[in-house]
Order: sequence, then C-alpha cells, then structure tokens
Amino acid sequence: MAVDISISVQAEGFDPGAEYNRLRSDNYSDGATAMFVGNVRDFYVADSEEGAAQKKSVSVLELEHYPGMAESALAGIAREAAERWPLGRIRVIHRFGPLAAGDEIVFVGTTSAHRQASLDACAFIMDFLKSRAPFWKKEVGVGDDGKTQSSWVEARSSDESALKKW
Amino acid sequence: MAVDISISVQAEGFDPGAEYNRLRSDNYSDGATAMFVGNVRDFYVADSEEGAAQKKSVSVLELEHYPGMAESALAGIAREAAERWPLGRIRVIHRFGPLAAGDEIVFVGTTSAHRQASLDACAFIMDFLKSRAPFWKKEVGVGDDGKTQSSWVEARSSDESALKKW
Amino acid sequence: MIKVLFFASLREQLGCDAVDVAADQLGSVAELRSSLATKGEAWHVALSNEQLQVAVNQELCDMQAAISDGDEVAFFPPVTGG
Amino acid sequence: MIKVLFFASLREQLGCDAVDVAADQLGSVAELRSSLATKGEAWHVALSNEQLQVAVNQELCDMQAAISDGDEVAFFPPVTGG
Repeated sequence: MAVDISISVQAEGFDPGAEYNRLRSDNYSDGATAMFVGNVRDFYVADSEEGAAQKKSVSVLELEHYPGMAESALAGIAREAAERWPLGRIRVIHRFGPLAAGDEIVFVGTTSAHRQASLDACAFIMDFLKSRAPFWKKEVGVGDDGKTQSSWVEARSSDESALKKW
Repeated sequence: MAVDISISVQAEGFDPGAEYNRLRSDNYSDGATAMFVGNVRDFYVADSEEGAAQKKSVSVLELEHYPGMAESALAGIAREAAERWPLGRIRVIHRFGPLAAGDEIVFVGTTSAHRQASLDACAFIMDFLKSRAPFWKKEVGVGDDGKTQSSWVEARSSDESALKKW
Repeated sequence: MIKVLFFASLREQLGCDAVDVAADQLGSVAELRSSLATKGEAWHVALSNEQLQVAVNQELCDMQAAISDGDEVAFFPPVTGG
Repeated sequence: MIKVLFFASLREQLGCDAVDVAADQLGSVAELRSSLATKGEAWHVALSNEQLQVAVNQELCDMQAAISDGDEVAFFPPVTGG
C-alpha cells in the first residue's frame, strides 16, 4: 500500500492538533503516531555596537526559502523515509516569511503500525530537513538605539553530522 | 531548572492537540516538541473454535492497570529521561478501562531546546513504558456464534530488547 | 501481614485479585511464591510461570527481593501497555 | 540561457537575487561560478565562500555538476530551516 505523503510550504500558520486529527482520520491500521513541532524560541542576538553584554530580544525570525525546490526537497526526504520504514501517512509542513517568538515553524508527523518506525521516521525527516531543505533563518531584533539589527543564523556542524547515523 | 513533569493515569480520553497547547503554553525557551500517541488498532483475534481462518474484528480493548504503581512507574521513567536529556516539560498520559478502535491509549510529549533531545526522550519514555509500566491489554471480540471471546495480548520480546539501546 | 495482589491473566487463572498472607517465616518473594503455590493445583500451575514479574511496594523487583510485614507484593505477567 | 538564483546571505552580499547567463562555454557549475566571480569584487568574495551549496534544476549537486542551456542553477549558504 502506497504511503500517503502530504507536503506544505506555506506562509500561514498551522494547528498541530488539527494535523494530528488528519493523520488519524479513518486510520485504524496504524496504532502509532509520532510528531515533531519546531517553534521560534525567544532567543537573543548580540548588539553589534555594544558587544555581547548588550543582547537584545529577537522580535522577528525571517524565514527565506527557495520556492519549488523547498517542496520537492521535503517530498524527496519523505519518500526516502517511506522506503525505509513501514509508514501509513507522512505530513510535513514548513513555514516561510516573518515569524514571532512561539510561532510554529515546522511540523513532521508520521503514522505506522510500529512505534519505533514512526519515531525513527520522524527523527530522520527532521534530520534531513535541517541539512537538505532550502530554508534560511534570519534573526531580526531592535537595539538600544532603536535601530533594527539582523543576522543570518549559522548552520551548525552538529546538524550535518546528525545525518551519519541514518 | 527543574523539568516540569506531569503524569496522568486515567479512564477518560484526552486530546493530543490540547496536550500540545499545554506543552507550548508560555514556553518560549524550548523550540522543540516531540510527541507520540498510541491508538487502538482495528486488529483481529483468532476465533478459538474455528481456527485462524475465522478471524473476528476486535470490538473492545480492555486495559488493566496496577493503580498507584502505574503512576509511580511512569513518573520514574519520566525522571530518568529528565536526567539524561536537557528537557523543559514532560507529559505522559496512559488510559485504562475499555477502549474502542481508534481511541487514544497513550500520549508522551517532551519539550527541549534541542530537537534530538526531545525526540530521543520521547522514544526512551515509550520504550520503557512498554516494558516497565504495569498495564495489560486484553482484546475482546465477538465470534460467529455471537459469543464474546477475549485474549490477553502477549508481551513481545522486541519490546524488551528495545531497552538495550539506551 | 503481607498484602499480595494479582493482575491480568494471572488474576484470571487464580480467580483471585488479592490475598493477605501472614508474614511469619517469609523472608523473600521466592518464599512467598512457594507458599502461595501450595494453595491448590491452579495456584501451583499459575505461579510456576517463568515469565511472572513481581513488584514489592510498587517497585519492580526480582524474586530474591526481601519482604517483611506490611509490604505490598504484586505478581503479574509481562506488561503490555502503551 | 542559464537562470542563476541567489539566496539568503549570498543574495544580500551580491545585492542580487537572480541573473540570466549565456550558456556558451559553461559546461559545469564550477565554470559558471568562476565566470560570475569576474563580475566585480563583491561577486569574487561572495562566490569564494567554501561553504556555498548549489542546486541544479532544484536538486542539490556538487560543483562539478554539468549544466546546459535552459537549466536553473541556485547558489546559497548552508541551509538553516527546521
């Protein structure tokens, strides 16, 4: 039976509860549902004028993406997961545009008859999404001088090395 | 900072969407939320009179538990997870009593600043819950003769061996 | 007294969910189990199950665990929740 | 023509999100990159970044990947989504 894969790349928000309900709707063969949600943290950026001691709260996260490739990269990762594990449904949502602290950024949901398959596939999709899907984060804050400051988030080598275990 | 652990052993149903909202409420430090939900599958039991060819749909799953120990076992597993990973919140719900196909049985939710910590902790809690928390499943169905048939679910050695990786 | 509980298939096999047992001369779970096995054929058979698990005061233990007056001891088959 | 796209910090460094380049004599991504680097100092510096990634027709590739007329080639820094 083909795995039901649904991918969305969107500016709008999403409701993880509604996504769970959709993953479960008329799905009596899969007893296991694993989900991951990534949210904007209330992080800080260094004020470039004043140094690290003058950190400012980030008011907005700007998410840039590569339209077209973003969708196809996520679909490719989902298909790879569907080949590796016995899954029923895969749902991936990734937002772009301006996001505020607490906002949902990404959702990955997988269903399976087997708990370990659903959890492993969910972790696998997140790991590959982090290093292979064309999205870029920029933190935007306001300094003491009232000026807007922004900086691109640096890729972490731990994300690349996370792929080695799969 | 102490990890916020919440355990419920209950007959009532629960709403994974509401549990997600609670895990996220006023939680701006943890960007990662991992969740697992276990549901009753629409499985079959062999009709003991007619053999494997005459399988009947299971109408009810009966979940027996050891009151008191069920809660403390789940709390112990959650505390162990909180010692191993940098988590913000842990929520575990396990139901008991009669359940129908599709019903939620178990919820595990974890939040962290780190995606891998939240996913690993969620998988860890489910693995230990499966082999260490005092719950027992009985499948109840109705045969061709209209009589109720029931059988206790057998523990799987794969659940015990799943603990070795932690 | 020691409060002894039985769960799931074991409870059904014994037709009994709890018994109180005098603590005298019962130093370990294994001794309690042997003593209970003398209560009849069904008890002997059910308690001979190699896979039985035990909890003393709601903590999983092995059969060599010590017990004493006032303890709560539970016997049950391998768990199947989740 | 080859359609070339730039994203994120690279786009900002170049002050440019897309250029069309004649496909003549550009057999690989590496050759395209070298050609673009001659467009000025900012281009030379930005395109020298060892960490740059490239996609040809929306698939991640290495710098040796072949390109031809009609392709869409995108350069960008390491991705940071999720």
